[in-house]
Amino acid sequence: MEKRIQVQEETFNLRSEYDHLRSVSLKVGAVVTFTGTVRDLNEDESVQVLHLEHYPGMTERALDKIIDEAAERWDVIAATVIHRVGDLYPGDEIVFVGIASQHRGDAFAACSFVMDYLKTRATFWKKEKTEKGERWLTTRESDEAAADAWG
Amino acid sequence: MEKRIQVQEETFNLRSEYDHLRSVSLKVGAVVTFTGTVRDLNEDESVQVLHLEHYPGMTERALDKIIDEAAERWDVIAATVIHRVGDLYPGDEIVFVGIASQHRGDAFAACSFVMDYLKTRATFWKKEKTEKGERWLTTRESDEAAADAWG
Amino acid sequence: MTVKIVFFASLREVLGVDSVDLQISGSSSVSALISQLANQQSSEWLGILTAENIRIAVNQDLINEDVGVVDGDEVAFFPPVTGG
Amino acid sequence: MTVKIVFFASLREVLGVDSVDLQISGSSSVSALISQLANQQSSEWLGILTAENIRIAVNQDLINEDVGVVDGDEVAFFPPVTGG
Repeated sequence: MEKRIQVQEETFNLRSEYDHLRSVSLKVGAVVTFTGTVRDLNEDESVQVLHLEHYPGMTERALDKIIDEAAERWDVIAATVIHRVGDLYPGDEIVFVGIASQHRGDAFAACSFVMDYLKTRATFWKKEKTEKGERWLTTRESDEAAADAWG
Repeated sequence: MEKRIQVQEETFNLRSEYDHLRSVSLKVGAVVTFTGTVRDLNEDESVQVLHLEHYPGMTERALDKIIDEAAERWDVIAATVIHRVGDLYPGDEIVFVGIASQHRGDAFAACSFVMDYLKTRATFWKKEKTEKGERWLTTRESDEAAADAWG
Repeated sequence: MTVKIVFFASLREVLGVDSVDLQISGSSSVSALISQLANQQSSEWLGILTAENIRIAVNQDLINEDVGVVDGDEVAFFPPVTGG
Repeated sequence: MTVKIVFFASLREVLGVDSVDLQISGSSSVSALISQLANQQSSEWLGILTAENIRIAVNQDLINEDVGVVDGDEVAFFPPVTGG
């Protein structure tokens, strides 16, 4: 399996990430990508800035483990996870997950699994600045339920 | 909902399709894309050319209905389906499905639903040329089961 | 009155033709069209067009039972789809 | 012998510090480190670091129970994660 893990301040280039996933093997029949972006509203408050902090080293290890676990469950030919840190603004991309597999079922399942586990197991923290001030976000119950649902 | 449906011989540009999906609204928080490519092997035979035929008019109508059905089930802000026809070669892209939603669960579900329905309800036919000759492909039972599973 | 009949994929190759313009008198039905085609083209067409796996669409909508057709309609016959 | 203690996100802001180098004598445990930190910094730290929602990692592996720490180890305290 081909793995690529990046935690970075810069944005990413979906096209080159996709090209990489696709070019790993002629066995690739399906590529699923997920991109998360900063929405302008969270719980009805207008978001001005989202600050992303992480635990260097531990974050990359957690992402590596999550990809390995996905590859134990499904056919994964190549996997890429890129997560941005620093100050992000509405419309900015936060996270990219891309999976290349032989068949679409594996690619869809592995991609959504990696996102669900990333949300609850990778050491990132978000601080949101709205017109009402700053606040650290707390884990959503729906995210914990989504991760638990994989068993 | 923003819809884009294309049946074409030319390849597509993942980056511009993604940019379109993402730019439709600042409410977009999740974009999921699926890209299907021609594999070099099908049932252990080396694929040389894959010929894609369709029913002009009916195909686009079927894709339009499939997107509408996805939007009835999940939050879909924008949806794009591009399917290529003509002669394709191993490594070539065949199909692109992109969904933009507020949240990732909707985007993943809608994207995989559209693919499952497209496989069984859109009027495309594949003819495969291998070293052993030409043959029209038949519907896979696994594809029918995947579509039926959505209820 | 004319109905346009179109064939796709393996069915088109088996029949050796991609479309036929069929003259009908007044109203007709899909089942009557099939009989008329078989009379006009070849008796083998009857079995081929009524095979279990053949799908039929009238004016680009799939049909599950026999329906009426009128002047200007387009009737399509094709095998199960295999796109994606 | 030194153990590096690091804090992240809201916890770092509440404590007002991002890391502390703690001197330990011989072997210690995470629970002993917490007591030592509270003695050294402020008694409020005890409640803050043992709050139910605080996660602890030793050498970048999450721990679920008290474990031993030795010279050169890195112990991290942080709130639930919110990435993605």
